[in-house]
Amino acid sequence: MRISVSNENKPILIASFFIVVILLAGTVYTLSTAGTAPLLSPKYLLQQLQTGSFLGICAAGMMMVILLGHIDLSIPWTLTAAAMTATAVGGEMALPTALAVGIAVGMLNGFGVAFLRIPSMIFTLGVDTVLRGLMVAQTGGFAPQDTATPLMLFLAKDRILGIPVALFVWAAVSVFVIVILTRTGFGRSIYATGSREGAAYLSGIRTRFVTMGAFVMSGLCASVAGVLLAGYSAKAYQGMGNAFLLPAIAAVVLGGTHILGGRGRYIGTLIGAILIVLLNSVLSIMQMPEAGRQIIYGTVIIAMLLVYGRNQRITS
Amino acid sequence: AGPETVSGPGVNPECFAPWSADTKFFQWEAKEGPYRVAIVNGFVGNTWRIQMIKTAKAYAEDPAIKDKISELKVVSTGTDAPAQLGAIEDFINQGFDAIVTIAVSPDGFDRVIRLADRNNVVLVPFDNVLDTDKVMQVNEDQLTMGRMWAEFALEELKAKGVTSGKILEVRGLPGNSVDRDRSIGINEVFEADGGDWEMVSVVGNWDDGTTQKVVADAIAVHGQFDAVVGQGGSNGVIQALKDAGHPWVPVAGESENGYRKAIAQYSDEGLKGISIGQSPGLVAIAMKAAVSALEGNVMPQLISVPLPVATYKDLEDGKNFWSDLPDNFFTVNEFPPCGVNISGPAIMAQDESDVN
Amino acid sequence: MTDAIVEYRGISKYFAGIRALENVDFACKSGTVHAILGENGAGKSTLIKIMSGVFQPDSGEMLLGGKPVSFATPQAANEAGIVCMFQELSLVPDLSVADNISISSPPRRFGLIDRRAQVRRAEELLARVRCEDVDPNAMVRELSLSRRQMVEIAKALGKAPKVLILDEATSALTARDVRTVYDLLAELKDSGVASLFISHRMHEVEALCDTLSVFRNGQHIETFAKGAKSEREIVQLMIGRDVEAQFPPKPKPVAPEELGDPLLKVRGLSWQNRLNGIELTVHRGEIVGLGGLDGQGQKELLLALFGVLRDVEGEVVIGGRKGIPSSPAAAKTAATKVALVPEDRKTEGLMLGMPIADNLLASSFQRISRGPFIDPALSRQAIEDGISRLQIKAGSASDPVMTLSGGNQQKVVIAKWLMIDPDIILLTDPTRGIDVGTKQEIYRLMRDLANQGKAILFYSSDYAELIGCCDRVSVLYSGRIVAEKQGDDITEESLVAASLNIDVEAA
Amino acid sequence: MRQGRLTRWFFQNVGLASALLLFAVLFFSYNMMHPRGFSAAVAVQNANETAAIAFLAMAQTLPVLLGGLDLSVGAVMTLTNCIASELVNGSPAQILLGVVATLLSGAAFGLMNGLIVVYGRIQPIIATLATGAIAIGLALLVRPKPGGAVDGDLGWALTNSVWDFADTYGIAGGGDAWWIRPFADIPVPVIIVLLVTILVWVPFRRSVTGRTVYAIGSAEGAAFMSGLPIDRAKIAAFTLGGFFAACGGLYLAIQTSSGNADIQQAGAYTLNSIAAVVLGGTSLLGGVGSAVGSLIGAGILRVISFYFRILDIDPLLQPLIEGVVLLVAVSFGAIRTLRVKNKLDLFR
Ligand SMILES: Nc1ncnc2c1ncn2[C@@H]1O[C@H](COP(=O)(O)OP(=O)(O)OP(=O)(O)O)[C@@H](O)[C@H]1O
Ligand SMILES: Nc1ncnc2c1ncn2[C@@H]1O[C@H](COP(=O)(O)OP(=O)(O)OP(=O)(O)O)[C@@H](O)[C@H]1O
Ligand SMILES: [Mg+2]
Ligand SMILES: [Mg+2]
Repeated sequence: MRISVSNENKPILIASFFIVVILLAGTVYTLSTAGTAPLLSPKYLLQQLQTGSFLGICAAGMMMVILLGHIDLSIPWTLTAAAMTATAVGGEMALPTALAVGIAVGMLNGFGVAFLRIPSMIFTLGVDTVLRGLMVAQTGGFAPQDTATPLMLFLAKDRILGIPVALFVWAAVSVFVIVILTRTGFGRSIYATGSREGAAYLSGIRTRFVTMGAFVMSGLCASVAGVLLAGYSAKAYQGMGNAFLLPAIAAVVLGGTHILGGRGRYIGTLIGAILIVLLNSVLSIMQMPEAGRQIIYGTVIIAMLLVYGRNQRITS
Repeated sequence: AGPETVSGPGVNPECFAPWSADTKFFQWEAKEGPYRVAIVNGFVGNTWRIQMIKTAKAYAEDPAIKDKISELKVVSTGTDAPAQLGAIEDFINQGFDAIVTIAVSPDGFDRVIRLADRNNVVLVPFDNVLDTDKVMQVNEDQLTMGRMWAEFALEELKAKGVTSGKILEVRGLPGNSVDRDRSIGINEVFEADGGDWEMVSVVGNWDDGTTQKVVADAIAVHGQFDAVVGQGGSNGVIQALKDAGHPWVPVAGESENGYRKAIAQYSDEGLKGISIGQSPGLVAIAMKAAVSALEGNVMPQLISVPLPVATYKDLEDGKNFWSDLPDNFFTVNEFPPCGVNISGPAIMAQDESDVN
Repeated sequence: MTDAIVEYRGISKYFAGIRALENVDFACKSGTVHAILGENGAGKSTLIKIMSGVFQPDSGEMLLGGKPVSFATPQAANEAGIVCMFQELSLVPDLSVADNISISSPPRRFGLIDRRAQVRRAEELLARVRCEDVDPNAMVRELSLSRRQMVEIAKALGKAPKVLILDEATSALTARDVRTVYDLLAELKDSGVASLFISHRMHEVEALCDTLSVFRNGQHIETFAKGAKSEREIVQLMIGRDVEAQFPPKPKPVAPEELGDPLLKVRGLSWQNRLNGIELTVHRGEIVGLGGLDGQGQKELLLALFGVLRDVEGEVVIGGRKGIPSSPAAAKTAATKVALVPEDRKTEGLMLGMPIADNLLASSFQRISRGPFIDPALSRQAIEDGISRLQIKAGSASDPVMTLSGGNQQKVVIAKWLMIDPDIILLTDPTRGIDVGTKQEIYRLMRDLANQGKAILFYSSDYAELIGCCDRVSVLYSGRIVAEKQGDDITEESLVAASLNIDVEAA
Repeated sequence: MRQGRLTRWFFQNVGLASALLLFAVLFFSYNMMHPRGFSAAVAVQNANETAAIAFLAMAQTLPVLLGGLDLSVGAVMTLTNCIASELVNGSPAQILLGVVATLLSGAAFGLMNGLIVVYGRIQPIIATLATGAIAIGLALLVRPKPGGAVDGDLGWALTNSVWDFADTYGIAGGGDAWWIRPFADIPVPVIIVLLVTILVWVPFRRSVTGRTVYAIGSAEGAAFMSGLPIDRAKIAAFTLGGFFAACGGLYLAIQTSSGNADIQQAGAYTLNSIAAVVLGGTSLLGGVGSAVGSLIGAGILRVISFYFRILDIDPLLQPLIEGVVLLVAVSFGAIRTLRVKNKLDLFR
């Protein structure tokens, strides 16, 4: 088997192509029902990207973890906890508080996975449950403030030169992730550790700290998404992160990142996130019932992965 | 031996109003109090449920009922039918006298109903009720709620002289009977109306974030709506309208504090809103009904709790909404005819800084 | 060739355009032990993988007993009597020895696997390979590599092969086990089995085989009877050039007082019950060998010095500083840098799916970074240096390292560590599965590094290597150093005697 | 070198042994504290609550042994639950047919998973993430809203003790025959789960296909080279997983006499099945563990939540405590990690 550059780019090209297909299909639908083509308007597209940025940022963090061959199931309540504590603290300190929550959760996850070596699938699930419990207990104790601060509102809702600020945040996160993954020893170590941890460790890579670092990145991304989402909804609320977990995983995988780690490019994740957002939006516009939506969702994932090319069969 | 079916009227009809004229009446053998009451909640992790649990605990301390309840136990089982059925059965085994529950599914309780009847335990589903007439249940009338929303919207539109146009309906969780009933009510009224209404429906799962996103998408695609009838996630409806720069139109929605705040603030600009909601305070009425049944009173099988309606005309800060309290909590909680008087702030603002 | 049991006619095999075998005609007869020789990447493994159903040829045909056959899976080949012990072992670590030995066709009762019969069968077969010490109920994971190879042989025997293929399957075996294998192969030969034997150890080939075939660059060069050519001629055929001395000349032994302070000093090193008070010193410029039977603590000693083992007791002084590095990361960044070439390159040495370039750089991100960022120019330069210094034969540095042949993979591991310019180099059997030509390069490299002032600690399971390369050899026996040989004292007899913990002088 | 059989079993099954111990301790003390502990009623209740998750844990075990994960088990349970709610009623023959059809549909869905994984060569975790969505979609089509009618007698008979079973169908003297007395108090779901284990799991584990599943999880390359039937084993594992999930769905339908295409419940069951497998001592890396362990893991998961009903714990703190207990329980696995003396052993 030879993995050539074109092979790495294949998922990216196919996913981009599919985005166009989705937009066209949606447009055919609106043309036939209402005689308009709003899906191709910059307004609609920018709005999709704006709301897509929450998912996109979650997916960026998730990708770091998946590259290690792990998974972070704690994203929903990390996001929620970051947003809820931030709004409860309020004022100037809201944003740093959110980020601190994300980092703390990431460190806890990283500790469990890297140092205690508990499978991430189960440890992060436990952490997610604990965070939910904490948020329930917090709301149960008193009524914490839940109004988004002006800064959150600005980041999520305002526009600069007609472009939503949220997009700039997403772009910044993206550049940050790309630089980390391609241009730093930490990033290369993530790939190495995800590819084969034992060999990476014996190469003198501090795999435990690399793992920890990736989980911290994931927590951090979730908290940024939480800040934005709270700004967008103008408040934080229980369960606000629930809708992000599976789509984030799907975005990463549709972007061509190998679910077992070691391979994948960030651009793919970016495109994967856009694909998922548009797919959801178009299905919603078509007033597709839930049953059809789920079936289409599943079929699209399988079909695209089949088109990307099947994995190498293991013979040795 | 379960309850006997008797003829009405029941006790305290202002509070325990029978659902309709042909609602059956039940009577249990009277038991000596005080009683052990268990609440088996399903999912926990949204404000409504948290508020419900707090209301239950607060109500159990209410002087009117404190002496009648010797033990109150609350568990949440998640959206897991076997776990919920198991918890109910466990409480029956433990010898609790009454079990109040929000069913995770409208069906599947045959076994525990049978066990409850055998052991003389009063089982009271509320909020998400069962598709059965074998147990006493407490709920608000979802169909009527849907109708009232639609009627209000039509009335406001007529007042503006609008007789045709696009209406956005925001639905709740697919497959849920509450969602189904509310939607039927809404659509019935619009169909019956003479005007030419185009209904666009999106699914918001009763979740603010999801609602906000689907409403925003709908606006981006359809341009403008003449009214929005949302089942829940009303904060999200408001945010989406605001963000899109959509002119304020009549809106029907739930009873979140944030939504009422918005109506109060923008009604002059055209946000003619109605707020009717499922109240977390239902739990108190269910508890009261359970105790009353245990005392041997005649009870309607299906108890209808009056809909707590508020429109832009009768919103009053500090009375039916609180501008200084968080958006998320549900405003209506008191039911004076039942002697249930636990106001929203009383349970949601236990922290001093929030109480003025 | 009518009496050939297996015959190839014009077989070719390509991997994504790369030639592995081209138009190969080849045959082997029953009742022979047939050696297949060739440098790394010559196509030996590909040849036998086609025979045993792992790969399908792109063109050509294969005959078994005169009839054309093609095997879709190893299972099909097994059923036809072709049994292969692969270079990468085919034991399942989480199953017991007995399970593994009868893995694909276990004894059954009522249609279900009969565990008791399976254990009995395993005991019989293990006895045949003189491994009575292996518990059939033990997990394969618990066994050392050499034991695993013996279990693999037992497993192969159990399939009653007509053609038995051993692809470097004896590379980790110790002298005693090799002798067992010799006897077994002789036995099989008498009963008419054809054995194909791939090894890079010339003396094994000499001792065992009666026919030899040489491959080069995917082509069958020549087949001849043993004794028809000298070893030198054979090597010439294999690598296409003449190899003079296999080992570079050793420098004159230096008197101990002239050596100065040792770079590595180990006193009373103990760990679990695998290491029991190791005493050892290595100076700059020295190559010190670790000998002894397999599994006497040699690998553990190297791992301990590299910071991989926990709770190690005893005193270690590295470059004047006391203490064992706490981890490989610490070992490579200390003032006196330590590098380790691990035992199993596929799981411990390499990230197989990643590009050659990334593997080469895995230990030296600091060196190619400016500030926090990797400098592309520096990294390109480093990769080129690494590839050219060890003459790694690779299409492109962005190819996954698993597309390289075993020898070239091993070179990548060594090159990776040379990039950090280590002071102490710990080598665990670095020439396992490596062809004579490359071996010679590695020996020369070791000597050059020593001459540059590095200290090298070198474990090998091959006596010839220890004798040819090392300035001193310490022989381990059950976690202790039982003998230290120097200069002319390093002979096969003295090493073997020490390995078995027999005192030759006293005897 | 050779150890006693028991010692060897213990060391090779530390995970299972400690799970067993943990479960025994938790279950015993729960019964001690329960006002009606150690009674048939409590046992029946506990067994009913555990049956579905126990089946799902078994369903999850097979893909996990392969070294993968099946994220569709909860959805398949939901789908088969909905199918059963349509089919399991009517005459005894119709009921039987309905039961068979339900189990077959689950197995068929598992088969599809297996085919996608084997021939599509997509990683199981991601393939089943997708097929799980499809299963839920189908479930919603079968049963757009909760409901259905499963035979009532069957429901009562299978969710009670053996005595009630015999009583319902008037066999063995209505439960009073001498030979049924010793078993009269055993909950029927326990018997069903054990029967499925003994009739399906044990033979599978003792077959070459079953062994191949372990071998694949441990070292797929080695398994292939050893001539084991890789594809067949993978397909069999997923099919069997689908079958066990269908057992869960069927039991759920019988227990609730209805079907419900509940997405949240499906997701919760999938995640809980993974937790149960881990608690039962099966390695997520594959190759080590057993379905029996997963049954115990499911038991542990359930018994933890039983405690909230007998202890007085603030209801709003319960989710937190539940999460912390889960975290602590899985962290027991870390003890092994801390004992490892050769750090390379950590990387498996
Ligand atoms: N997987 C790994 N990746 C990176 N570094 C590691 C890894 N394992 C161990 N280390 C390093 O090795 C050092 C010691 O390892 P470890 O904690 O496993 O040994 P210990 O003896 O249990 O701990 P300590 O030496 O702190 O008592 C740690 O400080 C850590 O930096
Ligand atoms: N799976 C594969 N994918 C791509 N190329 C391969 C694969 N297997 C082998 N090759 C290539 O085929 C050629 C022959 O490899 P083969 O493994 O047969 O060599 P070999 O003679 O066994 O070498 P060694 O002595 O190192 O084991 C090499 O160039 C190798 O890179
Ligand atoms: Mg080879
Ligand atoms: Mg240490």
